Amino acid sequence: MTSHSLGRFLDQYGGAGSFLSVCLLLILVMFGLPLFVSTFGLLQVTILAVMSIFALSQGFVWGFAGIMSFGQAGFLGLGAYAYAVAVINYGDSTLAVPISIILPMLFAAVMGYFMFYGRISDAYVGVITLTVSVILFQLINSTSGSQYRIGVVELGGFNGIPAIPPLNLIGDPSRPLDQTGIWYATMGGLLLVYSLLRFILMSRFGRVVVAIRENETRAQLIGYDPRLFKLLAFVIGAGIAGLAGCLYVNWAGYISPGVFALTMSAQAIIFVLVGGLGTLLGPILGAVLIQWLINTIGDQGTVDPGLGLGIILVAFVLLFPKGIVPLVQAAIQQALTLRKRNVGSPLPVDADPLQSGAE
Amino acid sequence: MTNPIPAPAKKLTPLLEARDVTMKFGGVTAVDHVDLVLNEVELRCLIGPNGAGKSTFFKMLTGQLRPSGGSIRFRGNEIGGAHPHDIARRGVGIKTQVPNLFDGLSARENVFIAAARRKSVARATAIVVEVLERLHLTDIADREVGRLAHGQRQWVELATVLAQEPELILLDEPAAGMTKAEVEQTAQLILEINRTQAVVVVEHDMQFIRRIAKVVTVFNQGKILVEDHVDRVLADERVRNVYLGNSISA
Amino acid sequence: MDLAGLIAFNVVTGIATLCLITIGLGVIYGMMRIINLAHGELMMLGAFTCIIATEAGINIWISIFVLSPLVVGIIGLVLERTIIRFLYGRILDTMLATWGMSIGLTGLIVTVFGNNVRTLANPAPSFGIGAYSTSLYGLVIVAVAVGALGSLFALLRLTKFGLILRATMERPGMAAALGIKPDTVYMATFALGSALAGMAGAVLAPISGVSPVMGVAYITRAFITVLGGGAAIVTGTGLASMLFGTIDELVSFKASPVIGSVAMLMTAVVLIRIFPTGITGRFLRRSL
Amino acid sequence: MSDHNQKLFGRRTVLKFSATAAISALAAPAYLRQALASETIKLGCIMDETGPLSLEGKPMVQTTKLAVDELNAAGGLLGRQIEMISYDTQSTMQLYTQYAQRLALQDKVDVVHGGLTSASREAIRPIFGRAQIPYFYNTLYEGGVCDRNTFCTGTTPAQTVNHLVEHGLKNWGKKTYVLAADYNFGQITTDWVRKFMAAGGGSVVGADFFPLDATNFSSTISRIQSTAPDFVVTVLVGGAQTGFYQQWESAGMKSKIPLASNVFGLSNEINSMSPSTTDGIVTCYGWYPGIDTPASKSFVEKMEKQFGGDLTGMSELDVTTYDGIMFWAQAVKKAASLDREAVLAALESGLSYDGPGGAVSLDPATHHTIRSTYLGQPKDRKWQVMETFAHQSPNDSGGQCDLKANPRLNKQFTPVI
Amino acid sequence: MNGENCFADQAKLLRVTNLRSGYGRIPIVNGLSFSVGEGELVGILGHNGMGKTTLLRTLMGYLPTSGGRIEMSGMDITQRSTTQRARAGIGYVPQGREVFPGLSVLENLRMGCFLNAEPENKVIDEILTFFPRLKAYLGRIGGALSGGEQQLLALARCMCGAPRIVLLDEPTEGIQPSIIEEMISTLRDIGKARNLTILLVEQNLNFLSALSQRILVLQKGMITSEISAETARDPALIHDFVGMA
Repeated sequence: MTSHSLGRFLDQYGGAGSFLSVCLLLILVMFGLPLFVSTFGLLQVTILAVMSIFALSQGFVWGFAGIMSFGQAGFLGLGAYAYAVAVINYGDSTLAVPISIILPMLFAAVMGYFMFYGRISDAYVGVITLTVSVILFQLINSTSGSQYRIGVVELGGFNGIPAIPPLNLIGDPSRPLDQTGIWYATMGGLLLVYSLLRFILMSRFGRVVVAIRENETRAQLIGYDPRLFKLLAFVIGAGIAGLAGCLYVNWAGYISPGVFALTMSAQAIIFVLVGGLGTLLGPILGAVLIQWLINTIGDQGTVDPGLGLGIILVAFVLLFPKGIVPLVQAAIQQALTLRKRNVGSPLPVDADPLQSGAE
Repeated sequence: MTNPIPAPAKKLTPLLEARDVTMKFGGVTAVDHVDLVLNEVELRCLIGPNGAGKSTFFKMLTGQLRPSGGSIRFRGNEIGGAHPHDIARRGVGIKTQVPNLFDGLSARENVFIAAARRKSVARATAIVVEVLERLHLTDIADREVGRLAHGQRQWVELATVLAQEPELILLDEPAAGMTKAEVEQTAQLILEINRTQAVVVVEHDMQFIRRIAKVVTVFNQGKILVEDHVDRVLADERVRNVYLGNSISA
Repeated sequence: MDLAGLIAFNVVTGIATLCLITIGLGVIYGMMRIINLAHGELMMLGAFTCIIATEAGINIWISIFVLSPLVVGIIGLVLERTIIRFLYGRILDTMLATWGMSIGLTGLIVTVFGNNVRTLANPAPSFGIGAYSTSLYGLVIVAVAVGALGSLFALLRLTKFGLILRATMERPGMAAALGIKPDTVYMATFALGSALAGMAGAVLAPISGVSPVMGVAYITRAFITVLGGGAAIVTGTGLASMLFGTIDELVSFKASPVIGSVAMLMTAVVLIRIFPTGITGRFLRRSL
Repeated sequence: MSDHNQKLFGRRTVLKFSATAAISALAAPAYLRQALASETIKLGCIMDETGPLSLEGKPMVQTTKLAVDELNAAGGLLGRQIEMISYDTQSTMQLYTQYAQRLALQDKVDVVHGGLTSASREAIRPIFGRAQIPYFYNTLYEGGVCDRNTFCTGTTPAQTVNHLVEHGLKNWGKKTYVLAADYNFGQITTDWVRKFMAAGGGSVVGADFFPLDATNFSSTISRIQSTAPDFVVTVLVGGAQTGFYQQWESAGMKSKIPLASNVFGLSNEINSMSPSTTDGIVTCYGWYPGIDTPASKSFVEKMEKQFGGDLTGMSELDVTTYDGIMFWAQAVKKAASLDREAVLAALESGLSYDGPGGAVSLDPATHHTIRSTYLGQPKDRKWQVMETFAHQSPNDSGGQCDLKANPRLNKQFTPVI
Repeated sequence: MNGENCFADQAKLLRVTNLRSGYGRIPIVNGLSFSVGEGELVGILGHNGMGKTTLLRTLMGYLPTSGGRIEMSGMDITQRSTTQRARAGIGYVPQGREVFPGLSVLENLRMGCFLNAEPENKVIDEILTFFPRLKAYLGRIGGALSGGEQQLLALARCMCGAPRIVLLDEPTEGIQPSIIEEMISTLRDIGKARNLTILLVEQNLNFLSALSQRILVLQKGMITSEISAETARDPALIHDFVGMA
């Protein structure tokens, strides 16, 4: 019985088949791409994978938990800086990775407690997250004096922190990963985050989170404390963003306060909006598509990428507020239904509420 | 499980005890110093014309509104002004006037969420099947609730309330928008529920009230006008007057 | 003592600056409950209008007080008709759409004019406070801020149009049943808010420099001031500007402008946490 | 039912495979470009051509073009033409590492000239070090970089700031106030000012640091007045921070406290602002457009001829960029090879030439230039040279940087106060 | 369409033909027809959830019509906006009063004058003669009034616009009896003075019968019968309607 309802549930969110095929695809790309692509090509697609993880963090927090976080880049930046500071101080990435995930989570826990337990409305949550990420940017940006150091690491303000060592094999700092290794690590991270979110969404916790997004009052009247669930979802999202930050540093080998900038947060939101709100595949797709678009426009040079991004954002809000993935899903659904009808099993008239309701 | 020591105190405390409860919105007093006591496994009906304060009173019982004054006790504990989820955890469930559901989720998922609050996933899944069966919702269980017809949504909301297994169930107009047959089913269901749980019903349909009620409380202009056995209440001249507006020509 | 005078002058100028950058946003948010994230870019467009006009030889005061509000008001009108009006009542969607407008407008201006900082000569002389001296332009800003708040108050309180605005803001459906077109009222409000933003951008251009990305610097400040102020546009903007402006200027003087700005933002976050409906949502509820 | 599911699955899989194909297609041009351009010598240029730093960056890219065109017109190097591969970092720090990696891994260039802010230099220097591509940083900066793979042709505080401070101490007084951009250039330069002031018996009474997008300087102007310094040194970078000079003038400070700067004028300020704002600000650089030597004149003529109206004010930055490319070309010729070790050895062989700024030589020990510097101030949109200091050594490391003796050294020396 | 029909149409101020509407896909008003003549006082009686408020909201243009036709003096207004309907002469006193809570009583009345070409002061002075209770409160803000006072204000505000027909939605809801009486006499007075046309939706039988000339019974979104005001006092009907014996 349980497996039956689980299957039903999976169907509702795109089906177990879709989960497995996405995983399979990610694995295929992960191991296949290095065979075909040069080191530099790999470097370019690594950032797409990093951005996909970042997009998943936004997609979970916004699309599933309904929290309008406009400052997700704040957690990305915290994770990035935490990794940089830790890995240089310890000379080993083994501890630096968990630190880069946990620090943003702790920060999000404090911030989330402040917001969700303070009865702050959805729109204000947007403004507060945005403001906090601006505060973080300004603070980090003004730490260029040599007095601002953690351990041996000078934070460097606007300069950022250069020459950050990459990940190494666990417990063995003498064996750092090369470009291909970082690609595997990043794709592994993406696969892990995707599966983890899938698992969370299937769990009771995840289902309640989605229910709260659907109707907070109802969830309260049933006895769930929306504040707690939102807080936890927000913290999980921050951890994922932190991981994305850690991998971002590994990709760039360098970190500057730019990661905290509003454009980063804006990008995450656009990824999710374009890909599809309330899906997991959507943010990944959106990240790859938009990041690729930004690179293309950026290289071409005559038009500022912002112009294109702005138009995309407005167009999707106005025309396709649900994003690409749900749009495609609906199209497939419709195609299937049409097929069904053509095959000759007409739906009973009163079975379709759309038909009976509309007169 | 037998308790060797009898618990007389439990008998003495009423399940729900509202004292002097008042709610003001600006210059408007929606609920005006109301006292209401409900015993364990009691069935109570609240009636009264539109705007008499019944729904507002319900909202205070569930924590959606913080009373401007007075006290509400559930099993002896003050719940006035507590968080809705806190009150729900203490065992109060409500079906609101307008169906209030997780519209994007299936009926099954809606009921599951309600059941899973206290139970393990496996147990909750079993409860879902039971409850859906009991309310004849199995056929539409996997449809998105937001796309169901009004009456069906009423039933789904009833199902979620049942799945919560609360000790006190508040039903705000459970029969509204239902067919005659459905109304009868609802009445039977309420009586059945009432064997184990206390129920408060707000309803306008007097046939329905007659069908289920024992004690009826009549609200008028935020106050309790009468509280008595259903037959006496419905025969009461004052009650008739508030419904017909006769007081004005008197 | 002279130094105290100079600092006081700076504080007052800071408050007035905050008022100016907030007021257009306040009108749009207060009246329509639209969180206009493109506000900073409307200011930027005002500043650009001003700089282009003055470079074309038009008198700077005419550019600031006539051309910039006019041009940006019309741009606001166009944006409202083509984008915003489809999103009324969907607060998060308007946030996203206006953010898109913000990114897009910046990109557009970068594409057309390049991402450079342009400067505008300061038209006002300096004056002395005892041994110290400062720019008289601060007084211009104070005068414009007071004038803008005053006129807005008069418009809302004393005119029929203001009455209609307030009524439509409270109950648009009922206003429609009395024969008013809420759609037109919203359109006018958005244009008014945009025009005020345009003027603010132009007024501040001589001291801030003009660049396509300048809007970002204003948007968070304007926001927290609006939200901190609460529902009452004039009183709220005034009070919140006083609080935040004073903190910003004093901490900036004591520590550094960055710390000042951070202190101000932190105060705002805490304030919004304590009074989610802002100062005037908690106190002075019936003010304008 | 299962039939439909299979159909659905099939279709989705197809969709996803096409996505993979798209990703690999995206990376494909990498091979193509590598295959095509093996004949040319590749010179990488990485610079802020747009954005708030473009006033400095764009002329430097133009100079690079001019220098490359000149070399190509003269037959190229080693009989091969030079291909300039240029990336615009749009005044955005993240783009530096991205494009540096592209230059190193994809384009596989033979040399890189570029980097504007010291922050950008520090971000990309390790990348070229790892990739073993000689790197030229041609911007004036805070000094002290000591790295075998890196050559710095711009002036340093030991060649300029010392003269500014001397000028201030002699003509204005013992107290100064520093306003600087908030990153390593501003911070370290401020420390140099502190050091030179102390050495001359003066002191720095206050120092404020500003983010690059800072536009409002009113609180600082008040603070400066409250500490009453004899002069102010500005180390303000980029378009936004130049707003300070106007606010300074409109606050009526221009006539009260004199200004000295080692960056003012690099963003075309003397043309974009009115002379009343700019006149009399004392600066110190390795070159001014008004310098009356044949090399200088012909450089200005060539630039004006090639870029005409597109040219927005020239400065030391252009001359040192030109120097950097000429030194590299000279070294390649001398080494008769593009091999990194051979080119580095040639660069360390004591090269010198007569550049627009006068005689310049490349110091083998520090990889910096020994050149003349000048004290100058704007008057009515023209630079007036006030004083000339010949043969200034890049002595910022106090003799500790000797890459000939110790080639494995890789650090930045900063002033010890 | 023959000439006779045309004439008949014009005699009726408001004509509703086979009207359908609802929320989303849930139909509430289900093919409903009636008409109101100039100067007529028509009541609509119906239980909760029978579609009374939905009907008025549809007539006022807040809800889209999914079928049928609404005409004002022969002009088809089915597709018109709320504003246009107000300009066509429909006045509306909604359920819950909807006074502007932050505006003073006087400002609320001034808003009511928007469609009235007469000078504001004159209009308000005249209306206030019918609502003496409001005179004392002119400076007070709407939100601070009691429910009954708000109801009077909403009525007065509507009258300021000199509508040709007034839609009244459950004016007695939650109102103390003294004010209900005051409303009846006020409405009668104004009705007499201005030949007012009223469409009144109510559950309060007494109020309904006191003001209406004829009463339409609304059940499940349809008009099921029409009765006279006198019949509304019939115990049998009361039994049927209220369900009490």
